Amino acid sequence: MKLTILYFAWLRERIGQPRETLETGATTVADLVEELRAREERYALAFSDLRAVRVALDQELADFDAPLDGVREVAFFPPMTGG
Amino acid sequence: MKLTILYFAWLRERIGQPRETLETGATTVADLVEELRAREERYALAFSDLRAVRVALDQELADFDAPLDGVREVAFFPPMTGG
Amino acid sequence: MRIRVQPEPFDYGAEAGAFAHGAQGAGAVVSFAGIVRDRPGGGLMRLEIEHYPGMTEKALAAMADTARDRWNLTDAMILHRHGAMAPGEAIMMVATAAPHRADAFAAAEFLMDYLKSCAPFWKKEITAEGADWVAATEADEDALSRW
Amino acid sequence: MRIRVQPEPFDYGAEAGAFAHGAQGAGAVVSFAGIVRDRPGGGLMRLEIEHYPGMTEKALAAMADTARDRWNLTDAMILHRHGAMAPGEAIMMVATAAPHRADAFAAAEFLMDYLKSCAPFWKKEITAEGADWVAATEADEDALSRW
Repeated sequence: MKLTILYFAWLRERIGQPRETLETGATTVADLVEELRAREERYALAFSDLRAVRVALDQELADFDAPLDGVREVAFFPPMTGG
Repeated sequence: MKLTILYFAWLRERIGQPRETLETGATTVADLVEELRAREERYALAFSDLRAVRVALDQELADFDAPLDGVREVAFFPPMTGG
Repeated sequence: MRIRVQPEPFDYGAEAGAFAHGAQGAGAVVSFAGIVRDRPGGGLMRLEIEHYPGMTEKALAAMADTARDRWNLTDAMILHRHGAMAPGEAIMMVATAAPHRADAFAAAEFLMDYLKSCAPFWKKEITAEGADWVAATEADEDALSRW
Repeated sequence: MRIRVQPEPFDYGAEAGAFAHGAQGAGAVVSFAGIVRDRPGGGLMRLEIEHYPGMTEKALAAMADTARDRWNLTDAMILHRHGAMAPGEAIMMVATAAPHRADAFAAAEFLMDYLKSCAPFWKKEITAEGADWVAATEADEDALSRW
């Protein structure tokens, strides 16, 4: 499965890029996070405290146990601070 | 005691004048209302249901049992409908 | 803090913009406008508002003072018209400015609730059939109990 | 219903005025503006807002739809900037129009609470010392529980 992964705000800065594409067999968001963490230190750091991370699947807010079936775009970002 | 009495909205219309001055011995608003009611039919009609009448003494909202000591201006009007 | 009572129409956008522009140190500005609405069945020709000169300004200033005591506001304004106005025209507005939005919203709602029931204005609706004084609603008087 | 997301500054007064003017059948219009505030100790040079193009517009439209389902509104608008802005500039606004004021106020507060915690915007404060991402507050996330 090929995913586009987006990062925003300090997650983008820690990981050092705004987006990437990834070929993965992960079945849930949590699996995907484990896979990313294992790749490089910058990912492990960015995802060190998941309470400070939010996720959207195809531009809808989701939970970490949500399945990735049919998903094309995953976005990770900190809690939102608009308004 | 000489009072200026003001009427607003439908109280003004029923009584037929916006203001009058009155020499009275009434000691409370309720006494004053009794005195007015006894004067003429138009006053009796205007003050027939006191639940629909509000009163201000010297431009501050007051109750019907408020004393008139030192008061110079009494205003009668229906519940307010601004905004 | 600004209180204005006037017969002239006013421009809600211009007033709200000037208020926000002058709100030093505010992070949140809330503005409210009351607009003359037609009657449910239509036919409103105009609205006429009577008021009690002297008491009106005092009552509005007292409300604004209470709002500034109860919430952390940097500014507040109340503007209310009297006299004749047409459907679609603005009757009145309030605006509040605060460091945080919760204060600005609460104070604006408080001002509106008090203004509805405690400021000496009376509305009369003029239609082709005649003129009717608008009745106060229980909901408006009940709204005060929440503050 | 209007949703706008843009980097350009906007004129709160002009937007609020145009919204109120176009609000057919409304008796109540509530407008809210969020303004860039300096930091408590001063020194804010500018605020930068990052957002998630595509998701932002969807999230705002979904909130406005929910507000129109829950309250009796005649219209609603949300306008939010992204990019760089200076202290004193307007960051965003919401406006609601309704036959009655309670609906207009509740919907505007609902939109603000949801916008704060559920629309993908992130604020960064730039001072002479550097840049800090603004932390979300618990109060903001807690505010959602009242709806």
